[in-house]
Amino acid sequence: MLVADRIDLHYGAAQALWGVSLTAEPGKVTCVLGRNGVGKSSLLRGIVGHHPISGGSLSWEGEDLGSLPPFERARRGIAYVPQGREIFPLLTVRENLLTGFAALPRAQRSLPDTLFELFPVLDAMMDRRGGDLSGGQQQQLAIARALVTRPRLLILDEPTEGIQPSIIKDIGNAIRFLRASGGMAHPAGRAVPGIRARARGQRVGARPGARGGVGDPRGDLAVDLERHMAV
Amino acid sequence: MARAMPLGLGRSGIAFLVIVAAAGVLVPFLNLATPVDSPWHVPTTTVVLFGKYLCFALLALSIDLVWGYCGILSLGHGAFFALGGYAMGMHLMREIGSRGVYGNPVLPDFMVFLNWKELPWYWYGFDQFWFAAIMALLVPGALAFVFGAFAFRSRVTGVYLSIITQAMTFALMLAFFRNDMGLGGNNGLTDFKDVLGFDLQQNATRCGLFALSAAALAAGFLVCRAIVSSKLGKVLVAVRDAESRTRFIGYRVEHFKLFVFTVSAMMAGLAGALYVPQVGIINPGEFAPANSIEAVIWVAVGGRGTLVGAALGARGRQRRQELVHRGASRALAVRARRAVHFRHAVPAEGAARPGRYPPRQAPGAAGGDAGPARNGR
Amino acid sequence: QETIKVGILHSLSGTMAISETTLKDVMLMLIEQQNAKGGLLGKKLEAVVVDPASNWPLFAEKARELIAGEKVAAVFGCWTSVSRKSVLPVFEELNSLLFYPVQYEGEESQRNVFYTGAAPNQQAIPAVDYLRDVEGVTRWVLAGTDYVYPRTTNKILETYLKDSGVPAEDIMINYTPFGHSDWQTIVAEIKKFGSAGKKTAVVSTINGDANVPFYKELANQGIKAEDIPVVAFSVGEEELAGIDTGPLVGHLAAWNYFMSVEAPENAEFIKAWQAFTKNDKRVSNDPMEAHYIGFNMWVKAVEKAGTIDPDAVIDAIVGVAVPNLTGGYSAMMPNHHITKPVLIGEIQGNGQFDVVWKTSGLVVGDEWSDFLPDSKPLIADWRKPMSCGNFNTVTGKCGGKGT
Amino acid sequence: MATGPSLGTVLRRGLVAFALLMGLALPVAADTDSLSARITALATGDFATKEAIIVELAATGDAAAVPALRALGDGDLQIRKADRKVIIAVRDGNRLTAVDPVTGADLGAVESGALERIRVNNNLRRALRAAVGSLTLLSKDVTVRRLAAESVFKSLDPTALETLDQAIQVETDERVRRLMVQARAAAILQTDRPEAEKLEAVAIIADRGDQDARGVLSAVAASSEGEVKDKALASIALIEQSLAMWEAGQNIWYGISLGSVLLLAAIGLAITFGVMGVINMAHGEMVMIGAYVTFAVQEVIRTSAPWLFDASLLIALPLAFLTAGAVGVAIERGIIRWLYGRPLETLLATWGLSLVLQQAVRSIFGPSNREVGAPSWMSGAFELGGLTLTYGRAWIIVFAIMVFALLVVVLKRTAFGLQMRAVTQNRRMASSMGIRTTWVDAMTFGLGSGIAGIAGVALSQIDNVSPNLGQSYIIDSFMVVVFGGVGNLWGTLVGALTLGVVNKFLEPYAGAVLGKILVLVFIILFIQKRPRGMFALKGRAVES
Amino acid sequence: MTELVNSLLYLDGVTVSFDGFRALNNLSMVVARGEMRAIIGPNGAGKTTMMDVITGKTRPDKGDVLFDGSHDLTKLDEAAIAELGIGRKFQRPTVFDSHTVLDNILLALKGPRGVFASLFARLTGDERDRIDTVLATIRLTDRRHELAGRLSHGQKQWLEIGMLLAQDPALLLVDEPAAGMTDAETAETAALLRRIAETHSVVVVEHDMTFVRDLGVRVTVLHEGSVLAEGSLDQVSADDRVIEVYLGR
Ligand SMILES: Nc1ncnc2c1ncn2[C@@H]1O[C@H](COP(=O)(O)OP(=O)(O)OP(=O)(O)O)[C@@H](O)[C@H]1O
Ligand SMILES: Nc1ncnc2c1ncn2[C@@H]1O[C@H](COP(=O)(O)OP(=O)(O)OP(=O)(O)O)[C@@H](O)[C@H]1O
Ligand SMILES: [Mg+2]
Ligand SMILES: [Mg+2]
Repeated sequence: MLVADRIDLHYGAAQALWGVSLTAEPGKVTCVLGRNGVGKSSLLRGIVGHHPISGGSLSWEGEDLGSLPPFERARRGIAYVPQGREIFPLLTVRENLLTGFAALPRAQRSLPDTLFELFPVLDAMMDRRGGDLSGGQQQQLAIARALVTRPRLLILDEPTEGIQPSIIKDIGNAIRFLRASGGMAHPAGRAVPGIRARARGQRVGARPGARGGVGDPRGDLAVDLERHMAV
Repeated sequence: MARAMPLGLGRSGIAFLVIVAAAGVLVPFLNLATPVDSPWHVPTTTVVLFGKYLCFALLALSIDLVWGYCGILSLGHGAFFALGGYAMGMHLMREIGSRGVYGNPVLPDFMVFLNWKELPWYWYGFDQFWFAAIMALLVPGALAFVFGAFAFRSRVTGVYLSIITQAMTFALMLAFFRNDMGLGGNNGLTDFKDVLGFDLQQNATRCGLFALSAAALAAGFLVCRAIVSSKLGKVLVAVRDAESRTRFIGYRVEHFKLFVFTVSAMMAGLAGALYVPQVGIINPGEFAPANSIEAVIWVAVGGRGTLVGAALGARGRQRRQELVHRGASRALAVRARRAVHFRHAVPAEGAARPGRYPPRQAPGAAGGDAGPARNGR
Repeated sequence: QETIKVGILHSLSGTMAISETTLKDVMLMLIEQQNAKGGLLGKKLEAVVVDPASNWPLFAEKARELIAGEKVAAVFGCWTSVSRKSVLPVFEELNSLLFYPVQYEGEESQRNVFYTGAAPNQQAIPAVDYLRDVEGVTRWVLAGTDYVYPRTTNKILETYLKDSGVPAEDIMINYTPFGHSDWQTIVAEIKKFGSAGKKTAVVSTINGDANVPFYKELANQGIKAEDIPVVAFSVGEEELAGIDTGPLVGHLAAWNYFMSVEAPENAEFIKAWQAFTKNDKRVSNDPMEAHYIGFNMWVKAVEKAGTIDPDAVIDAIVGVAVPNLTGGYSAMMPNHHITKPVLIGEIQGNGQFDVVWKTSGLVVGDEWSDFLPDSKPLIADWRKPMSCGNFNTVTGKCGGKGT
Repeated sequence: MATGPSLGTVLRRGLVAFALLMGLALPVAADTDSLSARITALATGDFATKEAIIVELAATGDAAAVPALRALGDGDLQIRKADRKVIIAVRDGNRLTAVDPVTGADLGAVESGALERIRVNNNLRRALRAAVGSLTLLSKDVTVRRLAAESVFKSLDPTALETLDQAIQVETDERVRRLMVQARAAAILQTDRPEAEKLEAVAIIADRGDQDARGVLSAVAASSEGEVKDKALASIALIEQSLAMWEAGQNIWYGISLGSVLLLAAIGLAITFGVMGVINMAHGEMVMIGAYVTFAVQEVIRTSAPWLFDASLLIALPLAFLTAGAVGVAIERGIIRWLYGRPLETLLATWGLSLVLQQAVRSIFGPSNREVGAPSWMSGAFELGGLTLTYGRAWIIVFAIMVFALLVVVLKRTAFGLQMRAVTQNRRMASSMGIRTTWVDAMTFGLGSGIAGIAGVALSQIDNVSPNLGQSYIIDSFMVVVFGGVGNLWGTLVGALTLGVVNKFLEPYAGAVLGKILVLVFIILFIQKRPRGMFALKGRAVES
Repeated sequence: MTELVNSLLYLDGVTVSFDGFRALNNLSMVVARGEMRAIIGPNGAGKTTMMDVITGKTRPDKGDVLFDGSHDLTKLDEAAIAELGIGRKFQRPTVFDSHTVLDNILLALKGPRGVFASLFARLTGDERDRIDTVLATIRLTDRRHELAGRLSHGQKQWLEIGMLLAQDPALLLVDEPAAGMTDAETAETAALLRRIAETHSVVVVEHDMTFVRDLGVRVTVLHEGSVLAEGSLDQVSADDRVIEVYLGR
């Protein structure tokens, strides 16, 4: 279980998160919703350790994540699909996937079979450089790369951006499948069409200048929420 | 707020100009008008030294213009500086006339003893000061223009550009080392007597050159200021940030780059032309890639993209070099000191002044006056 | 207590540190020895060391600092010609003394400078004479680094050789850049040039660091001194210390001093030097001897003049003779160059030179070469009333051509 | 060291004795008395006198003189000051033993101070070579005979003709025999034998077809007339033709060898700069550190384990890698890691560092060059057709290729290589994939530096070992990496070789200085054509 | 031929391959003056590549690309094409990080692009107004002085749209404008584009079918580098092949 308690986060002098709390339980999908610039990505960056949090606490499976470097978090089963893909442009697709092995014990170092069922295009392009892929292909690669680490907590920031509708459906199915097969929590960025209808979980909100918190969606954030959940 | 300033000067800019102007007036005055033993007296050594720094500052400024504002890391700016210096040196050489050791009225001494029969064509005209002065700007400018026109059109960028500028200055260094070049080979041009009829060994001349250098620095600063605070300056920063994006909104990146590169080269040439009469020698060593790198480093120390910083950085340079060298040679020195009681003829405060590193932390935390923040690209 | 300051202007960092640092140490030793003898004019000497860091303009700056700031009585320093050229105007303007200890291309005589190293006629010409007369060389390779000293020297040698009847096709001139490190092609060319059925030799004015790879390549390509001897003017004991000399035995160098010379003064000097540096393997070399001579001349001249005033010393020093390290005396001539013996040494397996030939007497340094047309009529004489560095004997005027 | 004669001494003494025995076993009776009288006479007299004695000794044909002559050439023939007796000094480490030059008898240990060397000059060396050559033509050892034949060929000494004839009669080894025939022909050309014989000799020499042959023939052409001269001239023309052909091959070899030096110097930079993107101005100093490690290793070996000398480089390799690598790791941990993504500050820091390292080395080892010797397997040259290839260069080529191959394997085939590339492309994201970025960064920089260090071991063989060593390679290294294409190892390989070959083909025509300038201009122009180097990466991947 | 005359953008037989892989395969398409066209298609169909070809970033191996009937875009470089009046929003937002939001717009603002023109340029009142309008449209007015590098992903997306508006080109190429926007914003964007399309030609690429439906324009479906189907959204979404490769069942 991931517990974030009253997290603050600063970019230089500017504060982006104001005491945000969140809990992500195993086997559930947790969504973080909000409009542009509200701090969704910042929260996820704080969780994976890409940006230091400046206040509050963060624990995973009872362990305080504190100031653990990102790779330690990855080795504890937290995988991250960032906004903007951030694949390794000069590595081939295969090599991009293989980087995930670093987080695994030697015995588990193999590519999950489901990977290519989910993203057949990657299979066809194993030896193409990641940076040469189209935007949507890169996004698929980013998700696949995170899955290689066999995470127990998968963090997706706007995961379906740029992906074609048919695959978004598959991803939705896959995530539900993974959740059902146990042990995975999925805080995701704002829900996107594919998962939107099916996302059932805790709702977390944050907004600039105001305290955000679990189950405390207020103001413009609430409007968003309603719209999202209305489908 | 770190946005580029409108055509005004900004506080640090004005302060800088005031300091330069004050130095340009005061230093010569205190050197010439006060008696040697007065506490107010500025020794000639200092005038020469500071005059040199002013020239370096102008060079640093020119580099900052292309690097700080346009992202062109030129490791060959020393070449433009040296070319300007050679243009002036050639004039000073011609000024010697028949006062050379062989008394040849036309040929400089080094040509006489290497048996040259007549003056090579490229020396023509340099007996005129105005010609040399124009050449000091024109030759570096033309080289930069041609070099830049090729490189920028071919979209040579980043380290590739840096390294070919380095190749350029290295090639020029080797060429100028060649005695066949007719420019004095390794020894370069020396033994200057006077400029425009003023004896170079007179303090008044030195002070004049000092004031001139200060004026050139101030003028250079204003030119740079005008460029970077215009819309052109914004385009330059845009090029630095995302070159191809700038193209897609319709700017011909290569023209902009070429423009600043050429202007910058001419400024470096001017710096060189002022430098040579003050230090009394120009030789191919000035083309050495290390010199250019050093010059770039003054900019780093002063703060990239802050014109004032660049100019100030140049001052710290010599100190730092001495520090580095001495730091490690202390062991030697201690051994020697035990043998004879001698002391280093360096100011005691030499050890106290570290270079000014701009402490930049997390992205976004930077700021500074005129310095656009840099995001690792 | 008041002291007399002596400036030491040698690069302790940068590319020239490799050669110049030693000279600084020698000066410190000489000053210490002089102080042990009671100093000069009843005062202790004090060394003021500055580091011009192999940067030519910095030489001028540091020189000014020494003379104007530190008020030193004399400066010992410089190695490269360009550093000397850079400081010349400063010494002239501030009227001070510079002792310059390195062999150089000549073509200069300045009132404030004393040239204690060799002029071309004290090194290059005797070496060529030796090769021609003793080894029977008839074909010549003049190989040098492309800068003024080799250019001038080779110009002089070329004229000299041609005057003595060597046809142009038997002279090959080759220049390389500073720090040249890949000698394969050039050594092969030399080998080829040398296989024309005539006895061939290489006269090397290759400078500094380039020598080590040059000799290593010579050794590797198996050029033996018996076949094509190389005589060098810039390779001394210090340089050899960096090379395995086994395969180079027999190659030559021309100097005015070798560490291996057997003379009581030399033995004493080496002993003192090795004690001073606390290293019994430290070698001595020619420029060190030059400083030794120069320093002693200055001391003697100051004693003679009774003052450190530069003008008085300049007047007093001409004619002063002091022992050199090869068992004779060297004297300061009116042209501010000194008299020296010329020695030819062969490289030995132990990194030393074995003197195989020596001029019968002392050779006077010739500031204006007789083998350059424009220099031929010039002479220098700093004694009053002439007091001129470039007196034209044809026109009878001071100042070159004296238009 | 233990006292008593060491193994080396025993061996050497044995060698002398053996040589003497061989000499004595020859058919010519030894006139010991006149021999030792002559040898003693070598101690006095000037160079001309000594030369005369050597010629006399050679003329006697008495091979017993050989050890003494050899010792004279090697500077081991010395005078014992106490009794002015001429002895051969056999050195082992710091011990000297005197051996009788004629009998080979052990005369006991001596102090080097008690001896005075008999001086030789180049003329004497030449005479000695000729003398020893003609005296050993009949030796039992094939190698000795071969060397003798070669010496005689070089000395063009007509007095050796008689012995040569004799030797050719009994020679069994075909190669040596041919050499002897050639030596005989060369000698004949110095005599005034009949033209027919001379013509035949010219033909024999012309057959040899190398530079030495050209030398001999040129001399003949200059000194003779008529048919001999014509034939000689014709042969020279032929030889020159074939030499010119070989010259192209020779240039390629030089080019590759220069290229491999460039490759070695640049290859570490291909990692720190090419892969990591750090403008590493201290790279050259890593090379220098490697060279100094070699020096240190040889120094230790020289003083305490001389028999290991031939292995010194092999020992130095891992040490240089570790030392330079450790320095690299320290630099990365201490400085570079704070500066990722800030090229200018990195440039500043590493440049300052390079000065500090230089000065540090200057303080520790002194400013002057240090001697690094070549192990025997790296000295000398061998012939391949008309090419003269030096062992040192050949090994460096092999070595450079090996290092390169190793690096390619590490980078492309190992998990570490993959992590290294991932980290340098996106440090944060790599960390989120579970890669220990800090460790990988340090190791990568360490690897680059370590490789530079082992390059230093190789470069110590051909260049100065001085604090400035690194400076002379840094610019070239950057050129190579950039020319080949940053981030592409194969580019570095091909770039280095191309620049090497181009340089070596230009050099004979343009001269070394202009050649170098032209190469730089070539690079500048080339970059205009291919703005991202020879092996440019293309496509979107590069732009993002 | 009439097609050519009436068209603003004319692609014919365009082929682009990367190391043998055909990203565009004999693609032909015409966009008329004042038309808005939506382009959909599976990931890797070549949509972005097509925009690269039009804007001069990628040179086609063969085929013609004509603008306004007479300008051969394959012969021009990026800046020249931009000056002809073709503006582009990238799939991945790219803005000038170390410029403020305001300066980003200012740089994109329509006007002379020469070196000396820029050196002596002064901001007129008109231009100021236009900038304000654009800023209001993209709702970044209160962050106008902030560095663009400090914006969130979605805000950069908006800023890029703003730059495109400021540039005011004749033809707008918009690559995935709705990615990372909320539904409300998505709808607004669609409205904005419809408004623009009244006076400009627009080519939009999107994967969000709701958005495409909102646009209500002719849709071209690309697949493996060539046109698979063309027509209204309802028409193409009924196409079996489109469902097969793109929409999914
Ligand atoms: N330099 C390259 N080398 C190899 N393949 C490339 C290169 N550039 C693009 N491609 C391939 O070309 C195809 C077309 O890419 P493009 O970006 O045009 O697709 P797209 O239609 O925009 O897809 P998306 O909807 O995912 O953005 C992709 O399969 C991509 O992998
Ligand atoms: N690197 C940065 N430096 C400074 N400020 C930043 C930085 N990144 C984000 N911010 C600011 O922090 C706030 C939150 O940004 P964040 O990226 O978390 O938003 P978001 O909710 O993910 O928005 P979007 O939906 O657009 O992705 C924004 O106001 C943004 O301007
Ligand atoms: Mg976000
Ligand atoms: Mg796309």
